[in-house]
Amino acid sequence: MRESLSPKRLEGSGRWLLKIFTGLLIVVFLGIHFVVNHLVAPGGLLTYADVVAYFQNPIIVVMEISFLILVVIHSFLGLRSILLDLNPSPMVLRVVNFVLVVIGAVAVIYGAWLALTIAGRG
Amino acid sequence: MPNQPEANNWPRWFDPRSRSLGTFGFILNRVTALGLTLYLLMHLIALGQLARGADAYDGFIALVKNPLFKLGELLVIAAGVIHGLNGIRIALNSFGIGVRCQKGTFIALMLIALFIIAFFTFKMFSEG
Amino acid sequence: MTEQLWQVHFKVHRQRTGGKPYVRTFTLDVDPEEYILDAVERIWALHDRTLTYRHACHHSTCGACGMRVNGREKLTCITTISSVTQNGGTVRIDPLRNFPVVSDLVVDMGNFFLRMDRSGFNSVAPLAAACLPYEQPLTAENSIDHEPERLVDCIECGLCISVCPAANTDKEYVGPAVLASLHLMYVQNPTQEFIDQADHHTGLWRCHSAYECTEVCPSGVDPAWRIMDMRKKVMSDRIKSIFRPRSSEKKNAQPA
Amino acid sequence: MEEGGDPHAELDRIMKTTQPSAIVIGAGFTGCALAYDLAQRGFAVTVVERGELASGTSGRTHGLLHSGARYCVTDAEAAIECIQENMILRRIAKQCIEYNGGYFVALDDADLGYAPAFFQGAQNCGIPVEEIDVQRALAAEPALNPKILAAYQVPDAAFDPLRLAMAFAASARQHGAKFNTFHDVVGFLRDGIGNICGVSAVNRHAGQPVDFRADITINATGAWAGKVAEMAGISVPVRPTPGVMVAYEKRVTQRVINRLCEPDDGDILLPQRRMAVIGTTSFEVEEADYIPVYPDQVKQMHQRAALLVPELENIKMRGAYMSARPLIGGLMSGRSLSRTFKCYDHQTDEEVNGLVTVTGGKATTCRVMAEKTADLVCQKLGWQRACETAQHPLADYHLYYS
Repeated sequence: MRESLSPKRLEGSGRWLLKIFTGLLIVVFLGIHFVVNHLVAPGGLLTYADVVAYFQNPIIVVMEISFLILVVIHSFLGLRSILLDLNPSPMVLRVVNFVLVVIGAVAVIYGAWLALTIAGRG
Repeated sequence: MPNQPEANNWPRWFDPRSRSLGTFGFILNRVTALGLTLYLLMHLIALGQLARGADAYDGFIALVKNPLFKLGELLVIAAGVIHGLNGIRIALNSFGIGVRCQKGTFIALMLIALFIIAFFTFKMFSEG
Repeated sequence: MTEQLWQVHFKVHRQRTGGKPYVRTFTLDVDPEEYILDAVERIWALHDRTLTYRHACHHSTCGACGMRVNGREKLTCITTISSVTQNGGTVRIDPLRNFPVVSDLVVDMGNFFLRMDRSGFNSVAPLAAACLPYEQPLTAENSIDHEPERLVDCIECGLCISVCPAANTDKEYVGPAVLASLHLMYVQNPTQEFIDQADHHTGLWRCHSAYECTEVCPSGVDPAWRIMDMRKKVMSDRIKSIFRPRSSEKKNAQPA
Repeated sequence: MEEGGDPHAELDRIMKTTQPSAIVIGAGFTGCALAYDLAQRGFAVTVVERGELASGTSGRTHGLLHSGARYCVTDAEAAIECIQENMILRRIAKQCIEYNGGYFVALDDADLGYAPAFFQGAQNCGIPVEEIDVQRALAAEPALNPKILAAYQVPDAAFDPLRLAMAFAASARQHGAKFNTFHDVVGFLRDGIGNICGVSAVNRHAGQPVDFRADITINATGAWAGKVAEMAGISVPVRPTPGVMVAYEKRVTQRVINRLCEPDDGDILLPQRRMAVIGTTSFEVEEADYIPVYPDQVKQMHQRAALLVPELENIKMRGAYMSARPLIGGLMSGRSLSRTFKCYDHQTDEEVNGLVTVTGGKATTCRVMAEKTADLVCQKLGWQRACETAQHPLADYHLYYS
């Protein structure tokens, strides 16, 4: 194993811990989400007006955006872990890393923009 | 030499033959993970309708009320519940907690998951 | 052992080096309490001298005779025929998964043994360390003249690697036995080296908690528990190291 | 030399042209130890083995590293050899031995009557033997039959059979020996004047014939030595003499428990890993390739085991197996190097040059068997290098695969 060490570790305790913590926070957020949804909008957010009204609360905006960040981190770390199981070459892995980071960043920026746009339409 | 580890063996991840309970947990976790990631991306794209204004979004919501979409939504909820509860087990195990009763924990959590899924099924289709 | 013999059909994986695999069926009259390895040996001795298989101790101390019996990883020298089939039944015998097949039922364990070696695996340990840490130590009081020692549980049979879904696709993953060995070594001698070896993408983090290794382990090593316990140890070490005064900077400053 | 440059290169060249070569048939304990010994003395060694390492008698041994006390009354020579080799293996093969010692316990008056001869014999053979107070023995081994009448402590140990063979093989490989497992020897090669100059074998993995050539061939096939020698038209009087061993699910004692009596069936109970292994019986067979495990012998072992440690009566059996000792029978036609094992130079007896057979012996004495055989081989080939296998620890057994 010592010989087979690649110069840079591709996964370690830090990323694992991050995955677990984001995972647990997602579970907590989802719980809050369901409770809040039922208290704020008992029938669900089924019309455009409902959604806009819901996003008027700044706490909701912050929560939704952090939720998105957590979900993106967790799912993309998980996806990367699955891809690592396929024993990719360092080159392929670099591409995978790049693609995942780009898609993740785009998803977060796009989501944040969306949330702020909706909030701004109030 | 067909038995060496090869990346193209990946379909065997999902092969439950002559496997024990732990692998069912592994398979469920992996399938739901992939499903939920796919859903996350689709969801973000679909919510783009919000930016296009009230008519676009309300039209979209009308489409989603279709039973087929409801079934999809239910699948997402089921996947989320299973992945979340199973994830709690794996997280605890990774801190060395409850490894030796992981089977019992798995069964208990999956029963809870079943219960929650049943609850949502009932709720969704009764409102229908 | 019962007197009544069973008729059992053994479907055995056959393959010459580099050749195409096929299945050959041998029908034997067996004592149901005989072990699978006895039947394989009899097939070789009395039916087909070209059959190749690995074996040595015939009582689960050497780990050479791991095979898949009806798809499931078994140490064949302690698996009775009656535990896997019935009279008139069929038993499939295949080589282990995730190892290169050399011929028939023989797989190449070389890479695995070298990984075990690099993990610092020592096959004899003081009795207290040879047990699983959560077990009651066997007997402490009988160390009258010296501390008893024991050949440790892991017999390097490779069943855990064969059954592991992660080892199925990733040839760099060292697998449950090596991680269990790192844990055992760390428990006996808590040095940073074992932490660093385990905290690696080919190590602890490739495990996806299918717990199959512990299911198939014929010796009670409980690799899954050891992997999870090692994760705990690695993570607590890494968290503590944040607050520890940095000695690594000093080390880095010196020319290597 | 003055213009020859590097003296090491020169030495290498000489070595290459004069380095003797040897084929060892069989990779049991003797074969592996012999390969190590010869390789360490500078031979180019090729090992040819029908199956995996230690897949015959060696792998299926009881796993007892004898103190020699078992033989100290009936065969002092064997006992002395055992204690000497015990001490050497303890030094060089620590990696695969649990060195916990052993007790000889007396269960009845007949056993007690044997005690004085035993104690005296052990001392005469140089075996560190100590009488232990019964209460103290029972405190050390609470599972022992509480009715024991006397207990003696001796330096017995348990080893892992496959790993012991692998450690010798790994050391041999580090000295350049080549192992060809799954190669079945089918005949001997002869040069123009009828001397044996190698073997022809079949690579069982590929199903292809392959020839190996060497200055000398050593038949180290133990219980199969007679069958292999037959291929050269030579008769070696080896009788496969199997005995049964039964392994239990629980390690009931930490020490080896021997019954204090003359060597008998089921008189040794050995702890190994999480198990206890009782052995053994003794009967002769013609053919050693397949020996069934006889249920009545298993039952007999079960009864004997329960005599030493009563709780074994109710402990589940984990495995039962047969192992065929290579017992040397017939007249002492060969050159006897020891009463426990024999080494035949077929040049002196049958006028077949190039073949030596070594057989008999025990796992505990495998190193000295190899040493004596290698001495004979060196003497035959006029090669003068001393044996050093007793001095250095063996290579880690994993490195067999390096």
